[in-house]
Amino acid sequence: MPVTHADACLVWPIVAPLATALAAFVLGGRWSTRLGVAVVPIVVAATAVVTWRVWHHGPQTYSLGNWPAPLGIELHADGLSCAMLLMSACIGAVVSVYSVGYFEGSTTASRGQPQKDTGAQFWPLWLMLWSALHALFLSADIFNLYVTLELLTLAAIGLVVLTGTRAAVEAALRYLLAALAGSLLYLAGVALMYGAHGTLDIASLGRSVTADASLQAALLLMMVGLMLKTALFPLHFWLPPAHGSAPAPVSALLSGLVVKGSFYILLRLWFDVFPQEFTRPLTLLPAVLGAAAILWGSMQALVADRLKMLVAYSTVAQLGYLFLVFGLARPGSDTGFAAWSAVVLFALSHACAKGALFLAAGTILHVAGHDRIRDLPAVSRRLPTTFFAIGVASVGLMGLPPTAAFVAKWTLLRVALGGGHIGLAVVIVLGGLLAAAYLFRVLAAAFTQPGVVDTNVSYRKVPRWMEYSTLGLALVSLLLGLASYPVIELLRIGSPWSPPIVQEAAP
Amino acid sequence: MDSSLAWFDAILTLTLVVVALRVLFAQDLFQAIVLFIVFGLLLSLAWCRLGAVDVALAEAAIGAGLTGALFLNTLATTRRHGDQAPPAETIDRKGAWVDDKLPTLRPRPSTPWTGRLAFGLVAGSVTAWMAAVVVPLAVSSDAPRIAIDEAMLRSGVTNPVTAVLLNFRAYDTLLEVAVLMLAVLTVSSLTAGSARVSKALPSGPVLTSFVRLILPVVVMVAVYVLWSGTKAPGGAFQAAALLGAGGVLLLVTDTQSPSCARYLRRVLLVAGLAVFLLVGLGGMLGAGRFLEYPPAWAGVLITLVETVLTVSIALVLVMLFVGTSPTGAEGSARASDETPGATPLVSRERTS
Amino acid sequence: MSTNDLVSCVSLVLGAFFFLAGTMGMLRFPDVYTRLHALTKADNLGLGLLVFGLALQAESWLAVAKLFLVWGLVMLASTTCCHLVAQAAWQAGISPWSRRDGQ
Amino acid sequence: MNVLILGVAFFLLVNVVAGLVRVWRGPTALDRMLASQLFGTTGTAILLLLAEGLSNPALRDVALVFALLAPIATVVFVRRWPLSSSANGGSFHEHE
Amino acid sequence: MTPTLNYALTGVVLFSVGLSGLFFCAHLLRKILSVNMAGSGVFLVFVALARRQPDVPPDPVPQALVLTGIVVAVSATAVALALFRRLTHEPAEEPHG
Repeated sequence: MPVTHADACLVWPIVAPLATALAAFVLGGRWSTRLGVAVVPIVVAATAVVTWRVWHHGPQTYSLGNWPAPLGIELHADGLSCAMLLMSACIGAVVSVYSVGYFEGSTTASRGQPQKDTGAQFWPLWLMLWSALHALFLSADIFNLYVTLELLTLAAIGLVVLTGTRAAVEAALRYLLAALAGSLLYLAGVALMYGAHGTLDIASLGRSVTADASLQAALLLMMVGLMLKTALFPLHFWLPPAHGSAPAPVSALLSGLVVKGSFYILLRLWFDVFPQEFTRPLTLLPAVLGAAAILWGSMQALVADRLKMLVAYSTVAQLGYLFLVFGLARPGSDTGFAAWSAVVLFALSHACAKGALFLAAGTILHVAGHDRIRDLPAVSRRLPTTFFAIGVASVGLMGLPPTAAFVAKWTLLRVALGGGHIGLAVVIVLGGLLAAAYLFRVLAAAFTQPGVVDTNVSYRKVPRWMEYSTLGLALVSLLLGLASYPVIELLRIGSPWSPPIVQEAAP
Repeated sequence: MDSSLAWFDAILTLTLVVVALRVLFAQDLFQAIVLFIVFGLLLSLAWCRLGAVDVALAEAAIGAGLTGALFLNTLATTRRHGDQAPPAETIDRKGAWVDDKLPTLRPRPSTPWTGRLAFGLVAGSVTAWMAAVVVPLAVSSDAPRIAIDEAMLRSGVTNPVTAVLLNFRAYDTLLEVAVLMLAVLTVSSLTAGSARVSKALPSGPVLTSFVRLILPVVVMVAVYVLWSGTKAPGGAFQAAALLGAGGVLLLVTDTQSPSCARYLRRVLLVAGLAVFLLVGLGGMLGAGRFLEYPPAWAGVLITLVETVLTVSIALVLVMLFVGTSPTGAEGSARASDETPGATPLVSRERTS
Repeated sequence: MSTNDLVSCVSLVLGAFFFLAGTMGMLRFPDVYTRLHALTKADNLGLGLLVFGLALQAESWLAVAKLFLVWGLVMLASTTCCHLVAQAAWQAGISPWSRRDGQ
Repeated sequence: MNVLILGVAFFLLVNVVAGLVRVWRGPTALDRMLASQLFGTTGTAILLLLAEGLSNPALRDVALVFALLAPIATVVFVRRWPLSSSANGGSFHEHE
Repeated sequence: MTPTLNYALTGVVLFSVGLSGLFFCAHLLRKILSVNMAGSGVFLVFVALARRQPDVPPDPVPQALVLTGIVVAVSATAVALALFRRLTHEPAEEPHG
């Protein structure tokens, strides 16, 4: 087989951050920041190259070690992976820029011990998380996906405990145990699938699976495990404390990207591997839980008293929308593709908007030392850019007309009504209203004159790029709406609804 | 012969289950942990019976040896608060979630019967459901598997498990080493704990000379396990686990342990992953793919990667042990300076 | 059955007997100091006899060397551990059992 | 011959399971530790027997690792456990 | 009962017991122990199914996967224990420290 170097581009989004993480760990100190920033353009470029190739040449497959699929592990990029990679690159780049300011001189003294340079610890962990995400989005092997899931979890845990507070440690332990339970359930599914079909490759599994009892059990185990890792209601108990107590850039990463990792696996397995006769009877379960998550998460966000907790509960709610896909997208039908691509579009839009909101909350916390919602008016005068970013991100999150979230929700509503799911349609609308309600609690602060100007509180100065990067991400969430057509076209490449020419391209 | 083996299997598996239940329900945690160590040893026997000797080696070294030491160490630190050591229940309360949203039972020394009933129902129904699926799989004569025989000839090694780990699925192994790295990063960032002087038994001449005698053997056996890994059960992880266990032995005795500079230690920690990555990228440059070895070089390259991995992973395992240790006499100096770029307090004051 | 096999059989059975004795001692002896005896004495002797019995059956000199290495290591380890346990027990103030205070 | 070897292996397994009762009953932490030590030794013996009985010489390496690592738990325990601990269960003293 | 069936069933039992223990046991250390046991259960199922045909040497792929799994498990356990240690140490610092 002639070796083409062009498809090697799939390796770089994984290897570049991983290698940099190692260098950042060894050199430490200021070098870790420099290296962390330096690798951002490389990763973005690598992602762009992958997307470009997929756009022009269809899905790409790369056999690692030149051992083709059933024996070795393959990387696989199609439209869905590219969309996820682009999301990860975009948010990762912004968070990297933001973190330079956020961790600058942020040495936390812990109980008389030598001060720890949180920034120097942040970069290796974050770069490994980035690498793990890309490895996850590109993997075509169900066991390798397990390893990437664990890599993702451990990196996330390391990032959550960076602050070292008791709340963070407790949240991290809760998160770790929930995540471990989730990956074990997933791994049990992998064991059953390997035992029954003797292969781990997603494509060969998709071809060889037959509807039998072991596959049904594997589906249930994997589904529950991945739902736990994606924090679907009622398995969301670990998410708000972890996302609420982590440092702001970390919360943005967790809410925007990390939970999407396990969702991505579920999405892929559901539509690429499991036959319809299994998934069909189960469609309502994730969809109904998703609907419940929308309502429950929104209610909790309405009563939260801290901004970060509000945003974290909003994540619980918004993740609910993602699970509507299993109820609405039928393989084979054209509305199926509409619903499927709408949900992915919604995930992208949510990642940007939620990321921006968490970064903004982090800036507020950094400046004012608190993020109590009722005391926000006093802060809003000092941070006009940040509050503007909150406004823009809120528009993106509520799903007002020009945004991608609007396009996505509108499509979902249409499909739901067309399929006769009146209940789901009502929840979609209601969720939007509730989101508006809890986000207005925050926005109100920006338009309210502070009653009492608190002179006792000393406000810290904030580096400009922290504010600008937040605003940039918020604007991306807004502009994604204009780009939704090309994104949907990208998603069509290699999707279960794409014309079957693609299969011949990769024999 | 077959009947005595069948009985052997039956007793072994029954004991495994009973010990597992006892780990969860034994009143005191120390007993649970000793039983967990026993569980690891039993499991290692089970791997041997299943013909998975590579796994048995790893389980014996990691599962029973190191994990047990980690747990014992952790439990010891929770009782380290002088003479007013908290009884088990207080640890329960402290250890349980504070804002309790998990379906936990009330912290009591022993689980009440309702809890046991609920536990039994859940465990029983999950078992029944999964057994209904696994039994047909286990008795079916048709066992699909990935064909490796032909590829083995080009793999550079003759032990199929090593071939899968370091050649066919080397990418998994690469990421797995990254997982270990992450664990070290996280654990060492958590280690800035209190320095409490250990009131444990001092290590007398017997222990010291035992360690001195056994360490060379540990190193020798590790080298043997590493070297034989290409053609017989064994390999980098098993060797590293042995070396790591040796390091732990050295750490817990008062013997002079060879200390190395912080920088060197960091380099050694990442060396395994770095060399692995470099070899992978080298495969790419040589007109091939990432992690591809030219067949003529495969054996040499795999041995190289395995050797460096052994050193790195051994160090990682020792660091993980340090991370769960009380930062007492030997811990503080090693652990607190482990955070990359940590600035000593003194030099900060001087600059400001 | 050759003499070799016969000796080997006797040795294995004797070894097993010592293990049984060790376990009985472990279960029946009254305190930690006496249980130490049960463990080390019987265990090492038991393992020694087993190793001897197996060495007669082994296929190569390397295997025999490995067998005896294992035996040596186990002896070394259990001697040390018993010493440590006894020392810890003594320092913790556990007084040895004597016939008077037993029953 | 193999019948005898495997029979002895089975006998030792039963033996060691009986020995587990000491881990159960304690009463002191040292007793439990001692019982797990017995477990390590007997496990080594079982592995040596299985290596011969199943003609799988690689199992001797596992036995070697068992023999090397069995003392780790005890050493860590006596070196890390506070001597004066009055907590129950893991105590050196019998408590009732 | 073949060894495969015997050990695979044991794996299933250990998996269920470990998973239930994770949810029902109150103490964190026991939760961590439970996760380890559930993991061992899955590994047992994996490897037991690898040797279904008695006359053929067992499938090496699941063995390699389980080895990877064991290393991942020990990493996760070490992190969990470090978190646990931090958690149990924290309150004692305030009154005495």
